[in-house]
Amino acid sequence: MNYKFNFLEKTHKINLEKADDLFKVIINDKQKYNISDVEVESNLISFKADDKLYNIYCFSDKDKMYLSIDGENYVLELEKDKTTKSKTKQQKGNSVFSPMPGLLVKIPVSVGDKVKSGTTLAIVEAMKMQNELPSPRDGIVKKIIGKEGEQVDALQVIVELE
Amino acid sequence: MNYKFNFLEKTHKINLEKADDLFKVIINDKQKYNISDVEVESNLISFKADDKLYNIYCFSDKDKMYLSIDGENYVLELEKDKTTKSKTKQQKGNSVFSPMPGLLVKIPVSVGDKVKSGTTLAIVEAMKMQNELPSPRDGIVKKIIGKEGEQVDALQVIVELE
Amino acid sequence: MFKKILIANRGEIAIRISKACKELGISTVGVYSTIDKPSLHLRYMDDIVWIGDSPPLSSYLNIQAILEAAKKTKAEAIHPGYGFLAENEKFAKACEDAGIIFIGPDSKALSLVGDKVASRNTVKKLGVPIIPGMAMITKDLKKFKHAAKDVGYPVIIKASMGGGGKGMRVVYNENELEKSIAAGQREALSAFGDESVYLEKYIEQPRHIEFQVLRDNFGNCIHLFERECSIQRRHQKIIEETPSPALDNNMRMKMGEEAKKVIEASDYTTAGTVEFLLDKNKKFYFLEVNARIQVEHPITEMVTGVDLVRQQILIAAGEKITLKQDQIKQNGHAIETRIYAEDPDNNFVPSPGKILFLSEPNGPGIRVDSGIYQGCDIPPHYDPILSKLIVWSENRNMSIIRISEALKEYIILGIKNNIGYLKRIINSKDFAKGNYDTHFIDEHEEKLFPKQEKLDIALIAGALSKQAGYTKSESDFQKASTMKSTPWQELGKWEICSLS
Amino acid sequence: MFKKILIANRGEIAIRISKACKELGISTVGVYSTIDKPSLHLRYMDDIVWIGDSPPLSSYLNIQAILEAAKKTKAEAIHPGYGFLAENEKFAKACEDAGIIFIGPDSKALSLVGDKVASRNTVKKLGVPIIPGMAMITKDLKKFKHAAKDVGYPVIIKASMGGGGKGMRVVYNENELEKSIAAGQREALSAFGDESVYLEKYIEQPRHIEFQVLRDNFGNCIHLFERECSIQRRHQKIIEETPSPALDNNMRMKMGEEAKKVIEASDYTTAGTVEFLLDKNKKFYFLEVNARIQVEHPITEMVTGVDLVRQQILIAAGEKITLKQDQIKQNGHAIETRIYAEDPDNNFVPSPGKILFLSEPNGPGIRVDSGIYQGCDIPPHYDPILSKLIVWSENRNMSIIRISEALKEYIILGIKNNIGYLKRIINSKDFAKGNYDTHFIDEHEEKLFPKQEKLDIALIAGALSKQAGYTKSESDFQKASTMKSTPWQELGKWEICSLS
Repeated sequence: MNYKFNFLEKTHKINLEKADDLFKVIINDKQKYNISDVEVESNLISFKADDKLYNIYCFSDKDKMYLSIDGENYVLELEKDKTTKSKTKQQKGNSVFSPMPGLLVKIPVSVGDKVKSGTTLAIVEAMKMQNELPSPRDGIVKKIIGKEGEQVDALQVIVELE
Repeated sequence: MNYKFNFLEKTHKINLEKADDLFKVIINDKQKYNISDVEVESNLISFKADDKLYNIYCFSDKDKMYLSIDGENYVLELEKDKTTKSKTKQQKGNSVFSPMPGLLVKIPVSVGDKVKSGTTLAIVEAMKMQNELPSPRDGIVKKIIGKEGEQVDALQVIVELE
Repeated sequence: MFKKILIANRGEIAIRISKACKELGISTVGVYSTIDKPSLHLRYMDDIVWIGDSPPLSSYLNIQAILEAAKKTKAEAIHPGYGFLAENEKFAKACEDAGIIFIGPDSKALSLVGDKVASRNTVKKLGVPIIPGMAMITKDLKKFKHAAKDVGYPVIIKASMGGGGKGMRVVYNENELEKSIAAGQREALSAFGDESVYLEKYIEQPRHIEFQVLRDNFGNCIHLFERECSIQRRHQKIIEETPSPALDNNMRMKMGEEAKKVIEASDYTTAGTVEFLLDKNKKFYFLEVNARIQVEHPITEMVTGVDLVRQQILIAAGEKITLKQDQIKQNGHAIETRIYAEDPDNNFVPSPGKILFLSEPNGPGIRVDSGIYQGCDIPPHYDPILSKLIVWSENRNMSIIRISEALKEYIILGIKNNIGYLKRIINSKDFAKGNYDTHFIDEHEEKLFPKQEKLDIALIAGALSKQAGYTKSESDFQKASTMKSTPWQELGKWEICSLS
Repeated sequence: MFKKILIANRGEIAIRISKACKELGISTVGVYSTIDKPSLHLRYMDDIVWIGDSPPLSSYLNIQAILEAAKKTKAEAIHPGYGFLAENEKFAKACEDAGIIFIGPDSKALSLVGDKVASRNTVKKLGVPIIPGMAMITKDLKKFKHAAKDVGYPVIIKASMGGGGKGMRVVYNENELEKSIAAGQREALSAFGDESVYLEKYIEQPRHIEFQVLRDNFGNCIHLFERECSIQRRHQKIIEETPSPALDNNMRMKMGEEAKKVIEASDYTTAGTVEFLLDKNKKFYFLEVNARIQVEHPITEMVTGVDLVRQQILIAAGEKITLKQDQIKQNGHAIETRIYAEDPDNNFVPSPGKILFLSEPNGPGIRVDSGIYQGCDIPPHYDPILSKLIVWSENRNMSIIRISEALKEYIILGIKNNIGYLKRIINSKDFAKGNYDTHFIDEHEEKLFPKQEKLDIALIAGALSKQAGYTKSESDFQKASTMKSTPWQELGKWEICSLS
């Protein structure tokens, strides 16, 4: 079986093959591991990778998988199909959205403004921190969706570029 | 609304009536309480009873409700309908069952034995404690279902009387 | 230092030991019986080995399987924890023969402290007070009668190889003597495979006070003061505290020195506990030696700052004790309560099953040594201990308040447990006064069951929960509560008051 | 003693304070904003009052609403915790006017320690070393240039009413001076509503070391030694320890006495912290006074055994400090890490959301002051602190190992957090050596992000989990994982190896 996960905007390919009482795993066509003693419970996955035992806490929520390994946290996303992917890319290119829920404190641009890559298009405050949302490219402000003083949700688009 | 719960083999009646922004509660036709500020979440019920605030952790599992109030644990059972109830009673009269899962270490009686109320019919070991199961009444051993050395489940009948 | 230690135990103590190992840079091997595969202790180990079926005899008492696991994983030492094989001289011997270090006293010392009559005699020679009684094993009724008259009634019959109250009988006059000896022998035989019993003066209103001792292979020996363990049910300790409210500093130092003498005379190493009885006139008597890390060791750690499991491992690895007696201080006060899966409302019958919801206390001065997690199954095969709640505070009074509050915050739903019962003991007046002995539980039995006081509130909560379900729509509620939805799942907050 | 205290805060510190109150027999009133109704702190209160909408200005900074809540519930005193209104002299004054005791220094002392230039001048008079710089507020560029030449470049521009790094600018030569002053003034104005800035010598490689002081209404004053808080990110402390690896006993006693002088000169009562900078030549300089219980107070409690929140309350209630300076000892070593909802992989952007799974560490030497539970929602409106992990052990080395292991056991799934990042700092060589200053994070930035090392294992876990779902039947797995089934629900243990 082949699986694909996104982690920090990179896609990783995992190939899992059953061989007698273990799995042979190949990651990104390079690293190889022998996996044995696999147990999967609702919040714990344990296995030996090349004879080293791992206990991994996990929680699956929609297409995300939250994992904790020896204090390190990983959030893996199941690779989406092509349509979704290109849509995401498009959004990224033309839209500025808030990475987290918060208060929209400032929109220093107006429709029609010419902006450069990196120009601050909006400031969102969450947890006492002000976060400046930069323009992803040079362009012209086409649409402003949020209003100063409003709450915004995570991933809510605030400004669109032409 | 009326509710009935069993607790430690007694049945308790609770009458709940909505009155403006509070509930009037009468328990066992006697004690009266004014209940306000009710919040019910999946694992926490909070309310004020006569102006005192309570935070109660709870978990419902089938017909049982587990509650913890200031360190005291309560297990309430929803009152069953009449048929079930009499069946339970019958079991109690004629059968001896293990109150918990464990190892059936000894059955000191045989089919046909005359036994008195209190005679030990079986010994079940759980968590390093031996628990003697006494006969609920005078009678004759009709059937022995378990075998020494076997694991038994909670509420599993081990001996039946005539 | 060891590179790898196998931990021949389960539950909270296996986790406690694994933590001590990791802090010393030692990797750990956990073992498990069939039913224990999902148990918490295995999540703290670097490697795990299955050692047999669920019954203890097949697994945690299976010397052969445990030794094989150690050899297979190249563990250099085995820590036995408490219970199971912890004081088993055969196991210690088998480890010695296999070239694996048993973290505990050697088999010779174990054998000496295991035999009660023999250790009485050893201790007597040292001049440490022992309870007046018989100095040899006999079956001769005349000798029993004679001894009883000598020490004066009431007397107590005890199993020579015994422990945990099995084989014990209190005898108030000569008429009862013969019958009680016979009963004691029968019980001793079935419990320990040895019918030997002996007789001692019965100490009335005794307090159980024990001293923690450490001794290394070079003869260095220190004690870490006392633990008072008089709150017992059926001879099992359930609440322990240190310092003891019964001792003054003179007695404390004197008893500590006597405890060291006992350990030194047995050529005993690593960690051991010397148990004493204290009578109502504050005379103390040697009782026995516990040759293991004890369940209640954390209270000593809290007041002295010394990590006892770490010390055990260091000593077993051949290190010298670097602490000097006069560096050990008692700082503040600590109390431990043992959290058991048992039903106080039903004669303390064990209560295995699934923990459906768990929230453990935390914050200042609170330590939880836990063997459970939300969702785990408590198997019926083993000791019902789930975890230990230990608190520290500046003084006894503040410790009592702290542990009482912490018990309120300790939520275990799904199986019966003794949390409320422990809280009632802690909150009783006689406990607050420090005025108690080993009969405390029996004497306060009725007072300890006033459980109905919040029943009304429980019933209201039950009804409101049902009502919320009903108004929300019966089927949703059924789903929510019986499908075992997540605790974090928002069923919405049913604002009941806004519904008509 | 008070009968009832209102706690004007939320999260872990509100719980910490409520516990201290209950241990003194004081009942507590909690307050909450709209979004905080399900928050953990309310479960620790005897009564709760809604004080406004979710934004802080409407609720936790709403002086009027908080005072009304106190009056309505007949609370005699208010504990402000840290942040929000903790150092707000208007709030302290409003409490005084309303006849409610503000648990903290009085409004006069707050006003004095709040103004940095004024407190520099007060402190200078005492002979306590201050960083060379300007003694008065000015807008005159000439005076700035003159002062900069006097103390020597580099210099630092600071906001007079400031804190948290806002308005600060380091200036390396005269050419940059004017621009930096203007920038500092703009930032100071927007952050504190006051554009005043001043100039100081810039201390290179400084360590941030602060002393905890208690002072009662009778003039009794003690210090409880230092806390080293040099591990900061964007001027926010994230790891604190005591004792500081940079101090020897002489310096420690000297700085402690200087700290007491500062507190005494301000006629400051209850608990306060005097912050110092220590330069690379071990010269120390007064920095500022923090007029509140601090986030990092637990490490002092762990090594001294003194409950600081309890002392605060006792002093506010008019009790005398009974502890003498020579009774306070530093015993062992403690470290605190602050657990934040933030994403270290994405520029530490705050990460509010739902905690889907939570397991907090426990056991020997571990304290968790927590404000969260499994299933709770972390709102975006407030500080991202979730909880604090504090450990104690015999010495610094063992504390480092202990907190490193405890961080591994701290599982928070569902929102991004800094646990792994903290662990990487703790495990770095320079931290182990105690060889660090306030620039540690900037200088080690690259080393602190080697996060990929266990990515392979994470990917394997992800694939196995999918595989298990697949072989079990895709729809079951979907249900199991996306319907948010219970953690305790047995989806069966998928013994993958036995499937072909």
